[in-house]
Amino acid sequence: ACGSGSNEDDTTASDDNNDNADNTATEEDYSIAMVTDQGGVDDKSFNQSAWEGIQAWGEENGLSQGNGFDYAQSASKADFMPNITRLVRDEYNLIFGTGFLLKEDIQKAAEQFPETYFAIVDDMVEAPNAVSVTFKEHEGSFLAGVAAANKTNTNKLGFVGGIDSPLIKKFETGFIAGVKSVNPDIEVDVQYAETFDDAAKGKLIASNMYSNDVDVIYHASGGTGNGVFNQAKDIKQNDPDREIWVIGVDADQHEEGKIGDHNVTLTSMVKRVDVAVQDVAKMLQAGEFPGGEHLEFGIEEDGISIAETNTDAYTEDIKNAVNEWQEKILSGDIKVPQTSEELDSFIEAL
Amino acid sequence: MPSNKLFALLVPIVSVLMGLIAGAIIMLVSGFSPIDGYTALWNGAFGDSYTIGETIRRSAPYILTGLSIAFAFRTGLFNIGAEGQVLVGWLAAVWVGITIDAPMYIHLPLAVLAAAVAGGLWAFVPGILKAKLGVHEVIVTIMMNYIALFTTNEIIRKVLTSGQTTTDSIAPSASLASEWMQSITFYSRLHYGILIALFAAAIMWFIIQRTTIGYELKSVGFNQHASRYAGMNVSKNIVLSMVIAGMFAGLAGAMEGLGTYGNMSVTAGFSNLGFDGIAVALLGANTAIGVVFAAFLFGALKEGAGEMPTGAGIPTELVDIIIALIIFFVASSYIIRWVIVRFKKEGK
Amino acid sequence: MIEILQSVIPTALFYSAPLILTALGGVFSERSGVVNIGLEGLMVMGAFVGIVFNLTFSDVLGAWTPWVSILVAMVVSAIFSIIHAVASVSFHASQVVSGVAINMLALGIGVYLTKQWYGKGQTDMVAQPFYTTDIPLLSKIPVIGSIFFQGIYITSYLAIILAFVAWFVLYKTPFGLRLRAVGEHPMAADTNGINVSRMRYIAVILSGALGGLGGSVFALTIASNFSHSTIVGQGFMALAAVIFGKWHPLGAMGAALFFGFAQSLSVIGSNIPLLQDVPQIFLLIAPYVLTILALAGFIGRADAPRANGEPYIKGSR
Amino acid sequence: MEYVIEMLNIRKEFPGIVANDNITIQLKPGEIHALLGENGAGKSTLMNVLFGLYQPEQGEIRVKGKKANITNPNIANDLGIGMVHQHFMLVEPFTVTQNIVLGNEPTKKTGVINVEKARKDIKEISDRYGLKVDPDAKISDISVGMQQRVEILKTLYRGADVLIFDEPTAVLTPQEINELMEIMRSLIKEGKSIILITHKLKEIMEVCDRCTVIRKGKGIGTVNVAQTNTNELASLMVGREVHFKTEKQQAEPKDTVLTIENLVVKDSRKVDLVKGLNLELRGGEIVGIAGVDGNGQSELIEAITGLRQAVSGRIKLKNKNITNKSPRKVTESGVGHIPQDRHRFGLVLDYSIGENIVLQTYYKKPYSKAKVLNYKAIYEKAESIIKEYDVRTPSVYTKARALSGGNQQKAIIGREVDRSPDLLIAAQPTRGLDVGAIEFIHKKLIEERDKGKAVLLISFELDEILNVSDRIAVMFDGKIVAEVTPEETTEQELGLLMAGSQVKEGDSNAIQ
Ligand SMILES: Nc1ncnc2c1ncn2[C@@H]1O[C@H](COP(=O)(O)OP(=O)(O)OP(=O)(O)O)[C@@H](O)[C@H]1O
Ligand SMILES: Nc1ncnc2c1ncn2[C@@H]1O[C@H](COP(=O)(O)OP(=O)(O)OP(=O)(O)O)[C@@H](O)[C@H]1O
Ligand SMILES: [Mg+2]
Ligand SMILES: [Mg+2]
Repeated sequence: ACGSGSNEDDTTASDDNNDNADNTATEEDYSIAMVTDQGGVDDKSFNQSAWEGIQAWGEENGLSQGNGFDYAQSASKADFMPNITRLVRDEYNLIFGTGFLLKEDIQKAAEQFPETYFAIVDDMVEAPNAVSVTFKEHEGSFLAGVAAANKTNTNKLGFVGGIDSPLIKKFETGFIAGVKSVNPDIEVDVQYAETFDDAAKGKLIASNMYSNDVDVIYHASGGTGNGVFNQAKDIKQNDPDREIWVIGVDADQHEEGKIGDHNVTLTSMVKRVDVAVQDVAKMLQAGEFPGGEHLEFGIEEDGISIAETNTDAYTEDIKNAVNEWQEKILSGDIKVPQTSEELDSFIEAL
Repeated sequence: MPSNKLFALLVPIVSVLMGLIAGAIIMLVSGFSPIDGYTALWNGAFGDSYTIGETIRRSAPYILTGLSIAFAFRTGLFNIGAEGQVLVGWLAAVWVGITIDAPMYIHLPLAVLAAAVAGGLWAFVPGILKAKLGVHEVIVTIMMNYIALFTTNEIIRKVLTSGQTTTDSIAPSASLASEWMQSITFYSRLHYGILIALFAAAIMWFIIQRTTIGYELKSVGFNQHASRYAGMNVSKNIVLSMVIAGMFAGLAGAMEGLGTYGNMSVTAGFSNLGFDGIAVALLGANTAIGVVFAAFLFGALKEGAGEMPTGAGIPTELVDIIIALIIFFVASSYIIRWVIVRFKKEGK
Repeated sequence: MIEILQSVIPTALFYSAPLILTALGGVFSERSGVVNIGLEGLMVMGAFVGIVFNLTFSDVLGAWTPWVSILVAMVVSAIFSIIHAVASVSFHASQVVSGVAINMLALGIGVYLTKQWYGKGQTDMVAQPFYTTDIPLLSKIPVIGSIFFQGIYITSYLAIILAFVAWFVLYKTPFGLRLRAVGEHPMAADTNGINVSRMRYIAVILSGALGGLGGSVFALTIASNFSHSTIVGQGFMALAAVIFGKWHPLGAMGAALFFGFAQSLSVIGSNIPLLQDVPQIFLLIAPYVLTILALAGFIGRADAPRANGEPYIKGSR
Repeated sequence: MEYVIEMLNIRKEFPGIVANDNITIQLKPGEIHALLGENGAGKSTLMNVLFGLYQPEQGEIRVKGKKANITNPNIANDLGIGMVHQHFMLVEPFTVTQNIVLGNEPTKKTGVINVEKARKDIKEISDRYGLKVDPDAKISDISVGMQQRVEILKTLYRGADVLIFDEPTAVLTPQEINELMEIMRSLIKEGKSIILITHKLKEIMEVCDRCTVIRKGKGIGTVNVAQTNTNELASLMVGREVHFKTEKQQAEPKDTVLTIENLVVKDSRKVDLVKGLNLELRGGEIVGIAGVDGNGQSELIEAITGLRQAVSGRIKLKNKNITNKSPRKVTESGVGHIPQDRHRFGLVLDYSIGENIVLQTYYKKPYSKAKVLNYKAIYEKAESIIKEYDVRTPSVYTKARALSGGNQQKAIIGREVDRSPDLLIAAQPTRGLDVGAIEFIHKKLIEERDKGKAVLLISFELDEILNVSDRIAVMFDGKIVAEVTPEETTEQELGLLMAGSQVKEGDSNAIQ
């Protein structure tokens, strides 16, 4: 109950409900739960988004937290499995693991508990009772690249990655591909912080990039990105006329970019985990759980989108350009690269 | 004055009770029910065979990192580097577990050994710098932690996989996992590592209390001048102490790599096994037996904490607060002794 | 070269400032004979209070918010550090144990209260953080101006100034002499009529205040919000700076600046032609390796204050 | 008659022991009053009570006739009581000036310590009482004697007119002791009163007016020094007859045990302190090294025992070269060492007495086998040693820290002698001990000699050197400058030799 402020006074009530949930769950009533990674359900990122999806689904079905849906928060890697198991024993029908960090544990759990359905977000597992949900981040990143390439005045862009990993590589390659598709002469400075929660490192990197004339930075680095926003805002504060931007990730990071009357968040590459979660839940309800399958959510599936909140910065021109390229992706005209090798051949082909 | 043994037993018990009482007060103040909270905590740690299994599993690496820090402490050294030693131990164990093909009776011991050796080597650096150049081990071990974090990540990505974030699973012949243990604990991840941890505690006790090695190590910890006067090699003992401490921490890595997870992933931050080990060692008064008990206490509290948000709506951090308070009370045993003595006097 | 300095020095300064402040706290505490590995926890407390206060009062205080925030963070952390003082000075607790407990307690309280008050594990971003400024006049000086006086946080200067203040206090005033005496030979101080416990209390509380200042400056210049991962290891780096700097305020400042430089260089490395082909991993670990090398190479042995870590129990020897 | 200080019927208990049991001591103005008692008799405790470090359970303290409640050293300072502690209370990394003003610093308006004024004040006092100090030197760099002068200055700086000296001479060289006596006399002349604790009866006879004797925590009485003698004082204190001159037979030197040739050793500041020293020592004789502190004695011992590297030269033990061998090798070749600093080198204070008894032999049978310790054997050995050497300790399991200095010393001597080394190096073996304990230790050294062992005795006490040695080597400026026999020399002559004056023709004949 701690996750949502409104619930904090009626703990005892929700506790009672918890007991009821165990007793009254019948075969028609489905119950769904999720296990977060270290980020927690309020990480303004995919954990939060997944939780919002589950909540929305629950409301639709007249359920309440602890009675039909719930989440378990993990403080560390060591917590994943106990959390999953607890939810299994609380007889939840479908358990989401959010984040690639949970891959191994969901895999194991799926083998151990064949009666329960599982879903992993952001990675892949193989089990008949588990579905893998991933996103086409490269496609979204491509569009972010298009937006950045249209925005830049210096023809220098930056990418700040969290940990160098196949997942974050998808962001990087998609972004670069998008940029180069618009203008092959634009340079992209790529740096990995090797951590998702070191704002100082993010700020150091951003400071370095901005002082090297980079004017738009796309970050895919969780809390490290706080430092990027900070640096951008600081520059903006000192020099309101300077054109300087950040592109957010996972959720719409418009809030983070606010500085006085300005906002440095050009746009954000939004991952609609909530959409994906609800889709999977509905499939389960319909008796069509896609066990063993791999669901990829891209632009087409409404799993990926580009935020258009900052109407001042995100101009009509940019919007049109992005839409144009989006069409090309949807129509299959271009295939956005996901790895360094694919990116190399993509650029070569330009 | 009551006997010291009685105190040694009473103080931690009183401290734990006081910590729990303080926790209850915090729960009351923030509008939670302590009874629900502690019921959830208890259920989360000992509610059924599964949680018991997980509690024990969680305690195993705590025992080892606790031993690591306690061992160094006995020689007058502060090993803040257990964190890094765990990581390299974990990596080495998994590396051997993946790459070597051998029957279990060779493979498993080899993988476990690799972890110990890697941890020992990692601790050798601060040890030798301290012994030969007098460089403070606290700084070097802190730096070595970061180096370990970044290098293990890089090795996982570049050497053990091609750009992936998780290694392959270790061969079954190198695994500590036990189907039998899992089956009696409703598929908890309880593995044979706990036996290694307990064995390590016995070893530490034996080395420190019963051998000439321990005699030298403690002597150097107490008084380097007298130790040199007595013909002991002070440098050698400092290095040896760090290396043994590192080996314990390396073994904690093996618990994770060969037991709990069976692989290793790139991580964004520390596992905290090493930092929590400091608390475990100190709670256990730097003795082997004490460390075992403290590790179980720690394991139970941490494991049980997971149940508190779902079971009673209480944030898990409350358990951190309780643990911290318990540590305070143990540390301030002077005042507890004083109170107990007072109490006894009044009673008479 | 100047360009490199221009980008390295301001960044090194903002990176170092929280470390300098916290390390100064460590110097005070350890100079009085109280080991303080609770610096991390004191920073957590400072960051937490600084952010919460900023979020709550930014509407009322406007541009003054960050300054009042760090002040309040200082005060609260100073009060919080009394726990460490009580345990390790009055109750004769092992100072290391007590420090470890401080670390766990601060994080526990910070995140617990965040969840209680905000209903989630992290706060929003503050609306009134610190911003960099150019120093009037000084920033116009050719070369030097652009390196040292442009785009710098006032808090960075504050940190450097405080380091000199700390040096002055410790080495020039009766208070400092007494404080150091207490850390070297408490019994001698006692026979000279100095109240050992009181000095140690003051020193620990000062470390709380400075640690809180460091944490809140970190939060309000770098992180902008509070969560369990806002302060991860900075306190330990500050502790390293205390030892690296040989328990001297200016030494600790130097060490913290060294860390800042090394970090900044490791980020900028990829732009320096000479280092461009070095694999990133080497740049990543370079700050830590460099520290070890510096220690082993020319900093060498450092002696802690002699009574550091030992509770003073009157009438024992 | 008015007393400056009266301590009446003082009782002070420690857990399990009554340290002061109804003791009374009265100090007249302008007198030097000795406080005498065995190790552990309760002298320091009594004075710590007066100085406000301990609170008595019972009794009354009067200062200049007025009842005083001295609850901390500040109050004692305010009442004009100053104390020079047995273990110096100096902050080593601080300068002399800093140590003296600590707690009473003169400041400028800015709040900064006024170093100039402090220096001037100190100079004034030191000139007045003839206490020569270097105000800017660090404590760690100055001699013990100067450290003591700093301690005295500290009390004078605070305006003390009653000074307590707790065993000030235990660590001083004879020259320094003479200087101290002078200082005390001049203090009295300036109207101060002094309580002096010392185990050296000669000193009492020399400077004191009256002497209060305590035994096992109880007051025995106060005597006028002029009407007593050392024998009477000793028996009052110990409760039996004490022999000052240790009985011994003529030495019968046997084969050479130790040969030192052209030895050169540097100290930790890389300065040559031993400069080409030659020395020979035979079995069955005690050779005393006389010399002023700082002439290379410590470095010589450390070089022999392997604790310090020799730059050049050779050290041979029974024809075996032990130059620059590790301490372990040296020990195993048959060298025993009673170190000068028992807390730093002699003992691991946090180990039990038993564990300390096997400090050099723990790895040998029967104390351990295959690296496993045999505690039964260890503690059996310890039991036998504490019995034989009369080490007073609750048990062999007691930590060494809890023992009194004298008993710690006896344990070390027991350990070293029991190993039966061919060469026994005894550095200041009786420092700080009472006459009873000294007598015992001297007897043990002579017993060793009579067993045919070689004993090298280093001491700043000429009494001890003259009393125990068979042969005396005078060390000056890193060399042995003369060798004499105790029968043929006097304290005066030794004193001159130690100060570096030329060797006379007649004396060189005495060299064997
Ligand atoms: N702090 C203490 N705690 C417990 N017992 C103590 C303490 N200080 C002294 N004692 C006890 O009091 C007795 C008297 O000690 P005290 O220091 O007064 O002896 P002393 O006469 O000064 O001896 P010495 O000549 O060796 O200096 C000792 O035997 C010791 O057992
Ligand atoms: N913490 C303690 N516990 C028990 N006894 C103590 C303690 N501290 C001091 N003592 C006792 O106090 C007595 C005297 O202490 P003091 O400092 O005067 O040493 P000492 O006997 O004079 O030795 P030294 O020759 O080293 O000066 C000793 O007999 C010792 O047993
Ligand atoms: Mg004494
Ligand atoms: Mg004594």
